[in-house]
Amino acid sequence: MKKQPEEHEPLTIGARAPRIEDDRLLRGAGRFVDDIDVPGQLHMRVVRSGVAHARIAGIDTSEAAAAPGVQLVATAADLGSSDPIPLRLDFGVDLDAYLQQVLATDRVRYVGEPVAVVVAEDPYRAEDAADLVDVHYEPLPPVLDAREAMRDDAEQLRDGAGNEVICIEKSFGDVDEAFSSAAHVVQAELSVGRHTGTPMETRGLVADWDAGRGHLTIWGAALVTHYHQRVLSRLLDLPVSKIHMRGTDAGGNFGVRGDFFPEDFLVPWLAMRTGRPVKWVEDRAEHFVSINHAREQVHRIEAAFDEDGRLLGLRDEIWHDKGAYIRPTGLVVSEISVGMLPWPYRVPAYEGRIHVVMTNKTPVGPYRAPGRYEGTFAREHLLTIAARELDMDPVELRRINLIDRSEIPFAPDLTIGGEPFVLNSGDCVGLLEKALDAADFAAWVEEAEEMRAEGRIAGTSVAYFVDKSGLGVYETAGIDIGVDGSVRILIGGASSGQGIETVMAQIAMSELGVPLERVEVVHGDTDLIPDGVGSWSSRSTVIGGSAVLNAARATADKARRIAAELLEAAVEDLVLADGSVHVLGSRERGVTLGEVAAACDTVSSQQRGETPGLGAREIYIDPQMNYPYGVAFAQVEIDPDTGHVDVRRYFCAYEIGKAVNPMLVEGQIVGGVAQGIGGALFEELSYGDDGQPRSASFMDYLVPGATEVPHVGTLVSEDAPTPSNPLGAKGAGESGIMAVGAAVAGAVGDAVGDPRAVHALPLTPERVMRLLADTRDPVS
Amino acid sequence: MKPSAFEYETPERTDEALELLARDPEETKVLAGGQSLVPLLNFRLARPDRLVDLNGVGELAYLRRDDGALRIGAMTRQATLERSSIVEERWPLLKQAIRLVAHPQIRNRGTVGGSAAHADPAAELPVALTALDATFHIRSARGSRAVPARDFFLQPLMSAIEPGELLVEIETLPMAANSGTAFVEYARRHGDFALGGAAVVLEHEDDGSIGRAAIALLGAGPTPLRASAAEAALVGATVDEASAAEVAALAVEDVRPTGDIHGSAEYRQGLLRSLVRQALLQAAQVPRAA
Amino acid sequence: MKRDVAIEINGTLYERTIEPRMLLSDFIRHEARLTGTHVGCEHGVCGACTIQLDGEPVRSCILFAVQADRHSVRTVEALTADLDGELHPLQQAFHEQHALQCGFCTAGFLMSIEPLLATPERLEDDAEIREALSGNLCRCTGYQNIVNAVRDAAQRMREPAK
Amino acid sequence: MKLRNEFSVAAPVDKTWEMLLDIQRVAQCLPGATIEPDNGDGVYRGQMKVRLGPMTVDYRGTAKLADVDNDERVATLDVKGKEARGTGLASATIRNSVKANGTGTDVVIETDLNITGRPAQFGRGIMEDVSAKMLEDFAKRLERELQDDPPSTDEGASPAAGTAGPTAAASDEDDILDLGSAVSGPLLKRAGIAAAAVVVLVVLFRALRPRSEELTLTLRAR
Repeated sequence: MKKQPEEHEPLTIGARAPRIEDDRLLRGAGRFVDDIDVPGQLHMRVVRSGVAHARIAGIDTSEAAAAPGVQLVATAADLGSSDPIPLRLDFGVDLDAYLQQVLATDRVRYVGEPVAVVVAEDPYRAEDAADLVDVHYEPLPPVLDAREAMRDDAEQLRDGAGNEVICIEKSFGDVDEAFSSAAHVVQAELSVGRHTGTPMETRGLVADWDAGRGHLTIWGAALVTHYHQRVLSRLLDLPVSKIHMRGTDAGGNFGVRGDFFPEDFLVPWLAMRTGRPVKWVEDRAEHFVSINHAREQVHRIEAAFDEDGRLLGLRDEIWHDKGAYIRPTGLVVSEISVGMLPWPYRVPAYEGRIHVVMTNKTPVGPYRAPGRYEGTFAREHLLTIAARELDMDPVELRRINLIDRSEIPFAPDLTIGGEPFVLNSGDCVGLLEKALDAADFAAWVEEAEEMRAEGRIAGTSVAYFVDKSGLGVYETAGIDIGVDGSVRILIGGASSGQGIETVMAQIAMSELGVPLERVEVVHGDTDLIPDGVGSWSSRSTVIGGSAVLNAARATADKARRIAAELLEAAVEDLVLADGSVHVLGSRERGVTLGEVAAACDTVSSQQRGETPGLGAREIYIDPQMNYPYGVAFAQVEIDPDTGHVDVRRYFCAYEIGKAVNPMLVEGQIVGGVAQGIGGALFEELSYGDDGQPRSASFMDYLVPGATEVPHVGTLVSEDAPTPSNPLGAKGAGESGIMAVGAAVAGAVGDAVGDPRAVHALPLTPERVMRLLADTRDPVS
Repeated sequence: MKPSAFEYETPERTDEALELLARDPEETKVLAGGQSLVPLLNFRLARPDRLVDLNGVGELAYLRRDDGALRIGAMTRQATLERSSIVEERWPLLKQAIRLVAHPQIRNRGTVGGSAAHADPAAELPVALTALDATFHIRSARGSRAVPARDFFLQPLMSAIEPGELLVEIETLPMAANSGTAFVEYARRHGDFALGGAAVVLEHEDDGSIGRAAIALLGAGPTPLRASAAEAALVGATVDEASAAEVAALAVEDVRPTGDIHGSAEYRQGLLRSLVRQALLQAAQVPRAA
Repeated sequence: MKRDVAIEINGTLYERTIEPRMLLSDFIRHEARLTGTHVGCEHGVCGACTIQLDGEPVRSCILFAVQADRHSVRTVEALTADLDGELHPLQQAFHEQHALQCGFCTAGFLMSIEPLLATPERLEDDAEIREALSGNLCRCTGYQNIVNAVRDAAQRMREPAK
Repeated sequence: MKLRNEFSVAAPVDKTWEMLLDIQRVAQCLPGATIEPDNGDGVYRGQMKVRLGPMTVDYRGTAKLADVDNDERVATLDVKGKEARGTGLASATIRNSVKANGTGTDVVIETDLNITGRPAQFGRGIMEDVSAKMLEDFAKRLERELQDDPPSTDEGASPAAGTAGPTAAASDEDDILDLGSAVSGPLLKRAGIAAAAVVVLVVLFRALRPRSEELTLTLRAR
């Protein structure tokens, strides 16, 4: 029994509309992938390497195959093809030697690497049998550190291809001159640990093979559905038209969950092989070794300043531990890391180099704010150190170096992902002033001073950041209005819980004037939506939303056109509101959208020379990436007995261009901050020196709880809409997390009186105790 | 993460449970609250042939005052102890400890006996019971015995309960009048296993000096540890900032905590010193029980 | 050896023959087909699978279904079923405060908090609320709006009494 | 994980050295482990049920003498095992040495232990605690064994499980020299490893499959 829709004003662009997806989710009526059960289904269990680096001398599957309830046990030898999983984001670098096979053949390179696969009648028996697969390993020494991996005498992970995949370099200006003429040079070596997105729902897939028609149906792809369809088509040698991907609700993503992983091939392949539906739900322990990990960078960074503290140049050498394989997102994180590092500052000369290195750990891919969480920490912490060394106020140091409004559009000689970097709109200084005011940051600083005067260890900091949104160039959208007046929006993107359905509905309703309750948003279904690019890179609203806006405008035009005919009125006199089309100023002269849709029957449409149905299909092609920006403040207190860092206050201001739903934008910011605090203080995917993961459960991988995160203040600014899309929107998903590492590190540095003491995240209690000892007890 | 297969028994009386345990003591595990055991089963780190589930043995779930002593049936839920006003008044240390055990959802199901028998060196209840010199009553098909706390915890996850035996009751003596208690720990997140902790009981003399002290340490070694030298040093002394710091240093002087990814041995030792100091100061401040 | 069980979930008796090792979470989801209860870790940490067993919130992933034999289980589906399909005030507060994003952890939060609303005076300040929430992990919201929703729901529970 | 245990016994060094060569005798000091006679190839197969409270891990594996320095009285043993159910491996290099100390013998057992798979994948240090404690217990039992029951000279008998049976003794020099050079053949049974083998068992092993013999894993110092 569903709640009756309430009558109220249409909630369009800019409204704090409660979400349309909430009702089903609150009732426990969402449909996640493990909620899909297909009669007769089998359950897959992956046998994963328990060693970090070894040759496979043999695999004995006989005992497993004979176990009760087992239908099939397969190894790489059974797969037929040995094609690796292809790149999705290809920047033209040959990475073939580094791509991952679906199942390991002769060598395993990380704990968790799939080696064999078992299908059985239920998940319990599948796990029983998987335990019996006997893999004979000949262990090799593991390589666990990027810089060590690059040494000449390092163990090589593969024959014929070195451990360093590539060194990406970006530069402009005369860096040597900048440093040699500098009044001050400030250096630091800063590292960010390995952590990841850890959505609450683990991965999962269900595949059903209709052998008679040769059709495959797959539930569970969550991010880049159409890409999965195309890759499967190639790897399974099936036409795209015979693969039907079906969307489900997704329990979070954060960039890690929806890529094409080995299981995305194995489940459908096994369904075809066994002739039975096959289901797989990743368990949390395997999640921690198989999902893309993230971050793990070391930055050796330096900045040159003139005597007034103006930046003359910036140099950064980065070592990026990418784990054992290059996954479909390729080099994008490394590329962004080195491309985004200098911004939002007026840096006349820059030289960035990033070594992309293979180690015997789980592969590293994008996680919310890839490359920017790390780079923002490196750059902003360097500035925090510089402010101390130059005896300047940290806010003032930033203020004088921020790109000024007068310099917009700001276009240095630099490309990111092959596209020139252009800051096309904005007022970085203006946002800083607004934020300082809104947060009353001066009072935070004063409060921390008072606390220190009482002997407490407290500090504050500021960190500026620039985001990037809208990779992936285009998106598709469609709208259909039924004869009952209901609206269906089809999007090429996906939702993993951010509220995309509501946002798309709000955008469409701004043109169509229909209450949100009458709207359904469909995503991830390749039979209904022939093409799409997906949900990543904070692109859903910016690119997907623009496509929906175009489709809604085309639909509204058509509605007016047809209604004009029905009402015998002029098209330009008609408006859409409350689910109908009527003559402006006289509501009684109108027809409902349902009636308009009914008038778009096939025969009438044929006679009119129009496509049947009330609706439209549109594609939006984005001319330019967007670079939204923001600033964060933190205040922390350190417990001298435990080393615990308490984030007492946090504030994040963000220039979004246009917020379709400010409530959801704030939700994205606050949620991102909580994740950022995880990476700054709690979360670390630790490895033993034998390459064993030591934090492969929620007992040891510490996701912050309600008692670990503070109240977060937000300021969503809409001062600088982007000229590059019709909404003016700049993307929100990655904003909150971006500067947390930098802000927390800076505040800890301030608290202990020396930001130079802080050089690594996460700031675990032990690290904090050590830096307390270093800064408070210089004599010993 | 699905458990291996096992046989499952549901006795309704203690005798019945003992009989079931006697059949194949080595390969049988007792299932109490299951809040530690079932995760281990799910990880397949434990694969017993048979589980004897005590949740149907109603006679093992009780809280009783008997001659001033507190008798806790092994199957008493942690939440029951937490909600007991008598425990709060007379054995405040237990309440202080139990509030730090994981989260309410765990305490609703977890049992006092189960936590003791599991003997996790980072668990709160074993440390509190060690500080209180509790007695553990153990039964088997052959008979019964009582083991004092100092002999009960043997190794990480190993108590004095032998295969075939069952912990049936935990007994703590009445606390002296004029006692103050404190339980202090540090966990990285609320409800996590603590990196260190200290349970303190101070019996105050009329002149304000300490007549007797008990200090038990959490996470200081493979089992809950009593800091005997520090306890002895407190007798006749008064607790202030300086003496608390001094005694705390003494308490951790000889402990050798095990380091792990959450904190090295060195870090833990320093942490323990701070926590003992805090606990001493808190216990000294507790209004004296009438 | 399989066992016969009769488990009451949301007022309906489910009689099945199952292996003793079947987790209660699996029974609820795949035997009773009540998929509103979600499984996030299967080791008792994340709280997504929280249900009420005989009225008390517990983790269903670290209980065996056989342990719920002849006991009463309540899941998220009961919240609306008990109100003829209307959202429970706590659910309504979650909706209005934007206290959920992906919604995967939500049922666990609801089932943990709902019994606490009987004594709303214990949910007055944010520190109390955050402590009450600390046994449930959420990866999307940063908890802030969940805190707001619980405060809001507790206020609603107090108001009718005035 | 590097572990070191040492103890002293009253017995003279030659005798102790010799006693330590009998794996099967010393294995009794460790509950849950059994080691079988070799097939004449110098590779001993065994199994071990490691208990950590409610946790149990079954290993099967092999022990092989890597090096015996009879002059210095140091024997190094390579042991490797595999979980009977699961993907984990366990391996250990055990360096075992005896030295005269005037009245008796000092025994030093140095173990470099490497465990992979699920038991090793937890952040808390319980595994370390337990390994250390078990090695300590083992050393105590072994010490008692060596103290209480001087070996007989009845070489080659295989004691039945659970009885403190006779052990290889042969303290005569030829035998010892043989031992020093033996890397295969029946003598290896006594080849200096007893304590070592058992120590290893602490965290190891059980591998009865023919293929296990082919394991040529070289333990690498971490």
